[in-house]
Amino acid sequence: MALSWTDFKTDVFIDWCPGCGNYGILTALQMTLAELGLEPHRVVLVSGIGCSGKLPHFVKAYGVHTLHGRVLPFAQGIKIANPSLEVIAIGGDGDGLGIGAGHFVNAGRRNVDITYLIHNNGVYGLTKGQASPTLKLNLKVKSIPKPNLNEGMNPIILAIAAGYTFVARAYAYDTKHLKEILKQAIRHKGLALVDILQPCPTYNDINTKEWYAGLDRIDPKTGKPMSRLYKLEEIDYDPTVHNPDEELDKKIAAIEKAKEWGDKIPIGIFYKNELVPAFHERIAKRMPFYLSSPPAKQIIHDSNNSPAIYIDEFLEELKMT
Amino acid sequence: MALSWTDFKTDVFIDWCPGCGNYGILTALQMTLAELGLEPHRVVLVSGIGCSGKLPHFVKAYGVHTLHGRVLPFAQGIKIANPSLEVIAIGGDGDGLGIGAGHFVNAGRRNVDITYLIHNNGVYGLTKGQASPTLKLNLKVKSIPKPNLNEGMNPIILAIAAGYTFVARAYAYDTKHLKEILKQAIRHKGLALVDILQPCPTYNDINTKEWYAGLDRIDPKTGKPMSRLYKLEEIDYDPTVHNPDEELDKKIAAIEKAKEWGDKIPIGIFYKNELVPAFHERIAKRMPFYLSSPPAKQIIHDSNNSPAIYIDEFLEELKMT
Amino acid sequence: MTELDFNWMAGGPQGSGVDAAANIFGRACAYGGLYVYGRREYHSNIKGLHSYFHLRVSTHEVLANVNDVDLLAAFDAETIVRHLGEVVPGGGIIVDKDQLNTNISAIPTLPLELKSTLRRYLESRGLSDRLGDLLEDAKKREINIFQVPYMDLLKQIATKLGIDKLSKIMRTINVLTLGISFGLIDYEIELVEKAIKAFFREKPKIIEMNILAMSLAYEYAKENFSEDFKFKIKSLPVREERILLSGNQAVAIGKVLGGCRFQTYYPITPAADESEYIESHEILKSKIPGENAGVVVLQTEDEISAINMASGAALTGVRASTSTSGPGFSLMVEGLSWAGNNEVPVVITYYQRGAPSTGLPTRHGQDDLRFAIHAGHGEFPRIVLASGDIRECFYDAIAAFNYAERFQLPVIHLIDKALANSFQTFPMFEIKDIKIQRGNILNEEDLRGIEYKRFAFTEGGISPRVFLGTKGGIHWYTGDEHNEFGHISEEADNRTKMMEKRMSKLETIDREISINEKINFFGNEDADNIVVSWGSPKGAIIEALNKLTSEGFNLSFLQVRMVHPIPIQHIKEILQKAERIIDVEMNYSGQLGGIIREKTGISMDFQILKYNGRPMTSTEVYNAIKLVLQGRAPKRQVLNYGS
Amino acid sequence: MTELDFNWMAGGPQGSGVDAAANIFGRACAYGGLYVYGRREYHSNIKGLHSYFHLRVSTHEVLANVNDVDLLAAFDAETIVRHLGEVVPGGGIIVDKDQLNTNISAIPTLPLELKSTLRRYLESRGLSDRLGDLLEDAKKREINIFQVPYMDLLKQIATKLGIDKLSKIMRTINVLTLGISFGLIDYEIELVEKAIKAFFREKPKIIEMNILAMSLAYEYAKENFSEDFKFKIKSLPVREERILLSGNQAVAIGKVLGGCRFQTYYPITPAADESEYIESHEILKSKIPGENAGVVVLQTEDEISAINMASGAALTGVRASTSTSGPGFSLMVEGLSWAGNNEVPVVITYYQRGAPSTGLPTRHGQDDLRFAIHAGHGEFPRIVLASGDIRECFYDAIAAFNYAERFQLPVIHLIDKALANSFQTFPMFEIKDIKIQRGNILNEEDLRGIEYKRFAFTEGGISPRVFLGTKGGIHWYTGDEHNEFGHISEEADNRTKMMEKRMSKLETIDREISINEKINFFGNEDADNIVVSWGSPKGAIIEALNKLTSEGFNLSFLQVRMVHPIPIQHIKEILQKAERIIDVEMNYSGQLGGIIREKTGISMDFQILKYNGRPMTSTEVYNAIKLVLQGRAPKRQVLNYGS
Ligand SMILES: Cc1ncc(C[n+]2csc(CCOP(=O)(O)OP(=O)(O)O)c2C)c(N)n1
Ligand SMILES: Cc1ncc(C[n+]2csc(CCOP(=O)(O)OP(=O)(O)O)c2C)c(N)n1
Ligand code: SF4
Ligand code: SF4
Ligand SMILES: [Mg+2]
Ligand SMILES: [Mg+2]
Repeated sequence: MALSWTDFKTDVFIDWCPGCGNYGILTALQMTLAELGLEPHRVVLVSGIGCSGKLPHFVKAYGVHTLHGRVLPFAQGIKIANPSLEVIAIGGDGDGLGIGAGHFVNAGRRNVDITYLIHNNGVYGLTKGQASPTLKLNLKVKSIPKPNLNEGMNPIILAIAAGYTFVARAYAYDTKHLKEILKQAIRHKGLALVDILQPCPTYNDINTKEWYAGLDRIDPKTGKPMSRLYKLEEIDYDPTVHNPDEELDKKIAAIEKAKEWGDKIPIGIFYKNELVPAFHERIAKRMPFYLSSPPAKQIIHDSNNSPAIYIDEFLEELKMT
Repeated sequence: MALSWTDFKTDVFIDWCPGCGNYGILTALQMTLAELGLEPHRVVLVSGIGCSGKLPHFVKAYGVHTLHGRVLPFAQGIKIANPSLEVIAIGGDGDGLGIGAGHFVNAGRRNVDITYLIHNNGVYGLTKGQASPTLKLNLKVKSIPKPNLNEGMNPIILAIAAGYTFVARAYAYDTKHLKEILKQAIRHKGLALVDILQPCPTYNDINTKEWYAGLDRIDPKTGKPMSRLYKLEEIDYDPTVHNPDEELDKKIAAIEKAKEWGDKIPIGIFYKNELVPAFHERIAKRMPFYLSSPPAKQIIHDSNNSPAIYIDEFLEELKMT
Repeated sequence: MTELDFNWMAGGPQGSGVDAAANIFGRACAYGGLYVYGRREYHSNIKGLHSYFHLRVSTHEVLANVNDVDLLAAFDAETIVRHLGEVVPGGGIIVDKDQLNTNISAIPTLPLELKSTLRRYLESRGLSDRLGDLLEDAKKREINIFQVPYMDLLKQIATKLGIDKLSKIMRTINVLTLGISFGLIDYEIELVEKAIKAFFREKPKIIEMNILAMSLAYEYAKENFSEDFKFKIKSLPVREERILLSGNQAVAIGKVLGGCRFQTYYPITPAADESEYIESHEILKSKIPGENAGVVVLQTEDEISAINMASGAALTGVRASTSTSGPGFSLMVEGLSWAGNNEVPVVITYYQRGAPSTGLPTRHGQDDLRFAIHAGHGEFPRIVLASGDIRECFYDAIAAFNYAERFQLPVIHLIDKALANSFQTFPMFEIKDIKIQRGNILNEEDLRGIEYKRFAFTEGGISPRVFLGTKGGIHWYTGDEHNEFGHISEEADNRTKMMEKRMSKLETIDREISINEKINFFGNEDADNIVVSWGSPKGAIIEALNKLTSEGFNLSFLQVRMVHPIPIQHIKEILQKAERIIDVEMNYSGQLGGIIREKTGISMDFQILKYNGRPMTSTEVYNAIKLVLQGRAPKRQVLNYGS
Repeated sequence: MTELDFNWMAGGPQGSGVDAAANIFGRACAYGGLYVYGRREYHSNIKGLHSYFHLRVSTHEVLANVNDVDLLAAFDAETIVRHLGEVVPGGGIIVDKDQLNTNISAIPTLPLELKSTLRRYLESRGLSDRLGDLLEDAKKREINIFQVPYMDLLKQIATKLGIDKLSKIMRTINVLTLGISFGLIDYEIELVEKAIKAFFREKPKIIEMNILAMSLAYEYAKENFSEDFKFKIKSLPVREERILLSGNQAVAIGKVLGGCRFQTYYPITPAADESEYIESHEILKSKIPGENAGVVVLQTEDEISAINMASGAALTGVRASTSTSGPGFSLMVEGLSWAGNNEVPVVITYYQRGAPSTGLPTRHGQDDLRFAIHAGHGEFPRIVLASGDIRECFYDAIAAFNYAERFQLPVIHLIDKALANSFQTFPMFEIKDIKIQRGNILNEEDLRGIEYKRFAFTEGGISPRVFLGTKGGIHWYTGDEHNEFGHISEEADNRTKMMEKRMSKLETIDREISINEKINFFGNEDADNIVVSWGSPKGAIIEALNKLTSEGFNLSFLQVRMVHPIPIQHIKEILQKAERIIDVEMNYSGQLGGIIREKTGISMDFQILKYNGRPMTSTEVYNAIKLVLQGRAPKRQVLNYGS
C-alpha cells in the first residue's frame, strides 16, 4: 500500500511559532518520505538542538534528537554501523555552522551517504534570537541589541570547500520545490547538504517571507511583487560533475552562484558529484562483507552465549612458547 | 639597537626529530620577528598541541602553549583583550583543521588581526603519525597501517571560504621565502593564514623534502631535479583585492591556484583583502575608546581599591521608588 | 497592622505576555512599599506552550514561594487546568467567559502524560470534559470564579483607540487580567500605571494602550466583583531604598562593578540573559577622571571557545569571565583543566538547570555540585561558590573575581535557575563596602633586575603574576606539567613539587578567606536540629525556620556558600553538636551531604530532596522539616510541589 | 632452586630502540619459562629525549617493578646520569667506552631542573663533570662498569654485512647492549635469537642484522667480562601456556572477543595504541558458519565526534566503544551525559595519564577517579570499572559491554598508563568461561501487537530495548527529559519518575552483579590492617603484602574494581573490622579513600600516595606499609621513586 505523508505524523503537539518556516520543511520532508516509499522504520531522523531540532518528534520514524552541534557525528555513527538505514540529519544554522562547524567540515572528507538539512534562519531561534553564523556583518535583526559583529558564512561555499558531493539550497515555503530537492538529496550516493532558507517570523525581521517574496519590490509593469528567489533548474545551469576533469569548474560555478544574494537568490542544486566514492564503498574496499554484514548486523555470540569469534590471530603473536 | 634573530632564542632543548621541517619554520619566525623589529615582550606566540605546538618554548617572547585545537580561541581572546600585542598563532594541521576546524571556520567571520601558522605535514606527528586532515584519500604514509579513508582538505580553500583576509602558503625549508611571507602576514590588518608545507621525515614518507625538491623528476635537459614548488610572485598573479568588486574573482583565482597539486605546487600569497574591516575596527565602532583603553588596560579600582565605575545606569531601572 | 501574604499567579502560552504582566505586577507592588518574590516557569519553547509566574507579595521580606495561589489570572484554559489545584479556598480565578465551553481534552498543548492524569481526575469527581464544569466544581472548594468577557473588553479598548483589527491588541490580554486582579484586590491604580510606564519605558503608544486596557479591566472588576474577594492590598510608605531584580541581573551588575571587562558566552538558557544584559550596558561610566570603561562581550562559536578566549584574555590582565549552564559547562571542562594547570584567574558563572543532557532547559535543578567540583581531568585547585539568593549572586560575582586573582585559579560561581529567573525586592546593595583585591601582580618596574619565574615555588603556592606584554617579564604557559619558568618538564621531582605548589592553595584559601564569606548560619547556635543546604533552597528554608522556631521547635540552618574548598573544620564543629542533621537539596542524591560526610565523617540523618524541575517552596520545606522534628519522617523525603 | 629476581633496565633517546630491546629481552626470558614484568617510560617526544624500560625477570610471577636495577644497559650518557642511583651494589652498567669523556653538563637533553640537581650532587661528592669520573665513583658502591666499544663493534658488524655507512646500523646499538646483557647473565642465546625473529617477524634482513649484532656483543661480553657479574639466569621448562602482553593489547582483544564491532577514536597517548591494534586486526574470524566478522575502527575529527558516533552506533545494536585519555575524556563529557540520559550502552575506555590538562602525556597517574564518576552535568547512572592489572584489563573490557547492555548505560573502563604501556607474562586467558550477556532486547517478532515504549517504567529501571531499524518498534531519543516514548516532557511528575527510573538502576546493579566481580580481596579475612586501593598499584601491593605476611605482619588487601556504583555494604563490612586502614593511591588527594568515607563513613587511617608520574614499585609500597605497621608512619606518606 502506498504511503501517504500523513503516515509520517505523530500526535506530538508541534510547538513552533505560528508562521514559522519549519512547518513547510516538516511537511515537505513527510511528503518526501512518503513519495520515496520509505518504510517509516527504516528511516532515522537525527537532529541537533534548536527549534529545528525538535522536528523528529513530529515525524513517525525513528528519531534521535541529539546535542547542540553534534547531529553529524551521531548521524554518521548510525549510518556507518547500519548502512541499510536511511539516515537524515536535521539542524539549525547555529547548530551546524557555529558549534558544529568542525563536524560540518570534517564530514565532507568522509562522504557518508546521508542527507543533511540545515534550517537556515539567520538566528539562534530557541535561545531567543541571537545572531547565527549565517547572519551577515552589521545586520541587526530585531532580537539583537546591536548590529552583528561577525561576517556571515555561506553554507553552500563552505560545503563545497569541505568536499560535500551534493549541495543544494531550497526555500521553506516552496514546499513542492523543497520536496523535489530532498528527494534528489536522499537518492544521492554520498553526503548531501540542503541549505533551507527558513524565515523565522519571531526573531528575524530582515529575511522574512515577505522579503523573499519581494513584496517590497513591485514590478512596475505587472504590479506584482518580484520574488527574490529563482530556480537554478530554470536557467542554463548544470550542477553535475560528469567526469573528474569537470570538478574544479563545477565547483567554481557553484561558488559563483552561491555568492549571489540580495535581489537574486538562487535555489536548486548547486553541485553534484557521484564520482567521489562514498564512505561505505571505501570501507567495503577494506572489508568486503561490510554491506552485507555491517557492524549492527553481526552475530556476536553463539547459541551458548559464548563469543562468536576466534582470537587465535591475536594470541599467535603473544604466546610465549 | 637592532634585534637579531638570536635574541629570540631560549635555552630550552629543541626536541624535534633531526631533519624536521619545524626547524626551518622556527628560524624563519625568529628572523621575521627580528627584522620587523618587534620587541620580544610585545610578541605573544600562542600554540596548539603537537610537535608544532612546542614552538613557543623555543622562542624568547611570551609563549602560550594551549590545548589541542584551541589555539585560535586563546589567540583571539588575548588579542581582543589587548590589541597592542602582536599575536601569532601556531599549530599543526591536525590541531587546526581536525579538532580545531570549528574555530578555524568561525575565526574567518571575525577577522581578528592575528597571524596563524599551520604546520602542514599531513600527519599527527606527536601521536606517532596518524593521518591528518590534509592527507589525501587513499594515501598510505608509512606510519598508518591502511590507506587513508578520508579525503584530504585544502587549507587555502577552506580559509577563503571561511573569510580569511590573507591566505598564503609557504615551504618550511625555503626559510627566506617563508620569512617574507610571514612578514607580510604579520603586517596584514586582519586574520592571516600561512599554510606551511612542512616535511615530517619521521612519519610522512610521501611529501618529503626530496619530493618537494623533485629529486624524482630530473630535467632531461639540465640533469637537475625540477622542484615541485613554484612561487606565485614569479608568475603573473595578483592576490590583492583592490576594490570590493574584485573580491569574488580574486577568491576564485585563489581557489583555482589552490587546487594545483602534484607536479606544480604554488607557494606565496593566494589572497589578500584589507577592505574587510578588522575586528578591532568593528569593536571600536561600538566603543570608540577601545584601542586606547582596551579591556586589559582599564583601571578597575580607585586608590582605595573601590570599584572604579558607577552603576547608576543599571540601578536606575531597578530602583523601586 | 496585619501581615499581608498574597500569592498571585498569571499563566498563559509563551509569548502572551505572562512575564510582562508579572513584572508590572511586581513593580506596582514594590512601588507601594511592599515586598515581592516572583518565580518564572516556562517551557523550552518560543511560542505556544504553557508558562506562568508565581508571585508573592507581602509587607515583610519574602524569600520564596509558598504552595498557595490566592488569585489565578488565567490567560487561557490550560492555565486553569494546570493550576486549579493550587488555588486556596477563598481564593479566586480570573477566567475568560468565552472559554468556559472549552473541551479540556482538546487543548492541543496538553501533553499526553498530563491528559491521562486529568482524565482520571475528572472521572473520579464525575465531571465532564468541559472547563466550565471543572470551575463549577471548584466553587465547592469555595473558590471564586471571576468570569470576564475578555473579547468584549478588548473590543471596547479597540474602539477607544480607533483600532480596527482585534489581533493588534490581543497582546493586552495580559494587562487586562492584571487590571482585573488589581481591581479585585483594590490596589492603588496609580501605582499600576507607574509600573506600566516604567516597564514599557520609551514606547508611549504601547504605554497608552496598556494603561487603557488595565484601567478598563480594573473598573470592570470594581463594578462586577469587588464584594466577592476577601484579599485586599494597600501600599505602605517606603522608608528605605529598595531594588527589584533577578539573579541574572544581580550577577551582571556584580561582575562589571567587580571589574569584569571581558565576557564571553555562547547562548544558552538560563545564562544568556546575563551576557545580553551586560552587552546592552557595555559602555560604563568611570569614576576616574580621564579614564574610559567598557566591557567587551563576545558571542563565541561554542563554549569551548568561550572558556578559552576568556582564559587567554585573563592572561593579559583583564578580569575575564564566561557564563553558561550544564551542557556548555560540559564543553568547558578541558579548558577548565588548562586554566587550573596554568593558574589562570578566570571566572565561570555556572547556571544550573534540569539535567542530565539537554534535560529541562528552562527548569530548575541543583544537580551539578559534584560535577563543578570534580570537572576536568587531573587534580587542581579551584573555588566553587554557590549563591543562596539574588543578593548573594551580586556579592559573590564580585568575590569570585577577587578570589580568582588573589589565589590565581579558576572560580566557578554556581547559580540555580531558580535564582536566575526569579525576582525579589530587597534593600539597595551596600556598594561602598566593596573592595577590589587583585592579588600579587608585578609590573615593569617591579621586574627590573630580577629573573622572573611565572610559577616560582613559594610558601602558600601563590607566585607573583605578570601580564602578557609586560616588559621584563617574559614567561610561558603550557598545559603540560612545567617548571617554574613555564616550560614543559617531565621530571619526577619537579612534578611532585608543582602538584604540591598548586594544591597547597587549597590550604591557603582555608587560612586566608574568613569563615563569614564561606558559610551563613541562621538560628540558635545550640539548636539540636540543624538544616544543611546550599543555593536557592535558602529562602524557603529560612522561612520554614522562622515559622518552626516561632512554633517552639529548636532548629538552625547552615548554608554553605563556599562549597569547595569546603570549610571542613567549621562545619564539623557546628554539625557535631547536632542531634539531627537535615540535608535539604534540589538533587537526587544529596550531593552536599555526601561531601560533608566525605570531609568530616558526619552523616546526614535526614534528606529532604526534590528533583521535579521546580524550586522548593516554604510550605513544603516547612512541612517536611516538621515531619522530621516530630519524628514522623522517613530518612528520605522527596518533595513534588509545582506544575 | 633459588628464586630468581633480576632487574634489567635499558635506556636511551626516544627512537633508538629502547622499546624493541625491552620487548626482545622480555620475550627471550618468557620463552625460557621465566616470568617478566616491564614498564616503559618515555617523554612526550618523538625522537631525542630520554626513554627507558625497567624490566623484571623471575622464576615466580612478577607483578610490579622494584626500586633496584641489577643491570643497566645504557645507550647513551644521559641514561647513566639519570639511573646510576638505582643500580644496586653488585650490579652493573653497560657503557659505551667512547662516551666516558662526555661532559655531563653538556648533555643537551638534560633539563635545567635536573642539571642543577646534578651539579649539586657532583659537587657534594667532589666529582668533575666527566661521565667517566661519575662511573669511577660508582665503583665505590661496588657497581661493575662494563665498558664496551660500541663503535668498534658496530664497525665489525658493518664489515660482516658489507655495509659501508655506519649510520645504517646505528639503530642496532639497542641489540648490541642486549647481547652484552645476555652474555653477562649467561642466558641461552638461542632464546634470544628466537625472540629477535619473533619481534621482527617478516623482515629477514633486519633479523639477520640484529642477530649478528646481538651475538657479536654476546660473545664480546663472554670473552671480556663474564667473571665479573654475579647475576646469572637460566631458562626453565614451561609447563603451561603463557602470554606476554600489554594493557593496550589486553583491552583490544577483550573488546573484540566481547563483541565490539564499532570503535571510534581520536589519537591520544596512551589510548591510541589500542585502537590501532584493533584496526590492524579489523577482519575477524567468525566461529559461526557463513557469518562474517569485522570491526569498523574510525579515526574521528575529535573526541566529541568519537563519543557521539559511538553512541549513535550503539543505538543500532552494535557493541560500540571509544578509547581516550584525560583531555579527550574531558571533551566527551557532554556526550556522556546524553548517553546517560538516553540509557545508551556505550563503553568508554579511559586511559589515565599525568594531569591536569596536557599534563604528563606519557606518564602515569590515577587522578581521574572522581572525574569519571561525576563527569557530565546532571545525575545519571553509569558504571565505572577500574582494572588492577593487565589480566583484568582483558576481562573487564568484556564485562564492560555486558554491563552496558544489561543495564543500558554508559560504562567507563578506567585504565592507568602503567597498565597500558607495561607488559607482563601470565597464563593464557580462560576463554571458554566467557559469556556475552546482551540484556533485554526485543525484535520484530517480540514487538508484534504491542505499543512499544523505549523508556517504559519498570521495576528495576530497565526497559526492553529495540534497535533502530526494527519494524514495529519506532521510538525516539532526546537529550531533553522525556516520557516513556522518548518524546520531550517537562511535566513535573514524569520528571520525578524518570529520574527515579534511571537512578534506580544503581540499586539493580548492586543487587544483580555479584560481589566477586566488584572487589578482590587478598590475605587474611581477619587481618587487623587492611590496605585499600584500585587500579595499577595492585601488583606492587600484592607483592608487598606477601612479603610483609611472610615477615609475620597481619595484613590484607581490598582492591575495588567496580569503583562506581561502589559496593558499599560489602566494603563497610570488610573495613569496619580493621584496626588500621591504609589507602594506597596514585593521586594527590586519596580519591578512593574519600569515596569510601562518603559512602560508609569509615575514614582511611593512613594514606600512601604518589603523584610524580611514575608507577609505584613493590619496594616503596612495602617500605611505606611497613612504616605504618610499625607505628612509625605519618598519616600521609608521599612516594617518589622513579626518574
Ligand atoms: C552545548 C550547548 N550550548 C548551548 C545550547 C543552547 N542552545 C539551544 S538551541 C541553541 C541555538 C539554536 O539555534 P540554531 O541552531 O540556529 O537552531 P534554531 O533554533 O534557529 O532552529 C542553543 C545555543 C545547548 N543546548 N547546548
Ligand atoms: C583533546 C586532545 N586530544 C588528543 C590529543 C593528543 N594529541 C597530541 S598531539 C596530537 C596531534 C598532533 O598533530 P598535528 O596537530 O598535526 O601536529 P603535529 O604534531 O603534526 O605538529 C594529538 C591528537 C590531545 N593532546 N588533546
Ligand atoms: S523562534 Fe523562529 S525558528 Fe523558532 S519556532 Fe519561532 S519562528 Fe520558528
Ligand atoms: S614527528 Fe615529524 S613533525 Fe614531529 S618532530 Fe618528528 S619529524 Fe617533526
Ligand atoms: Mg537558526
Ligand atoms: Mg601535523
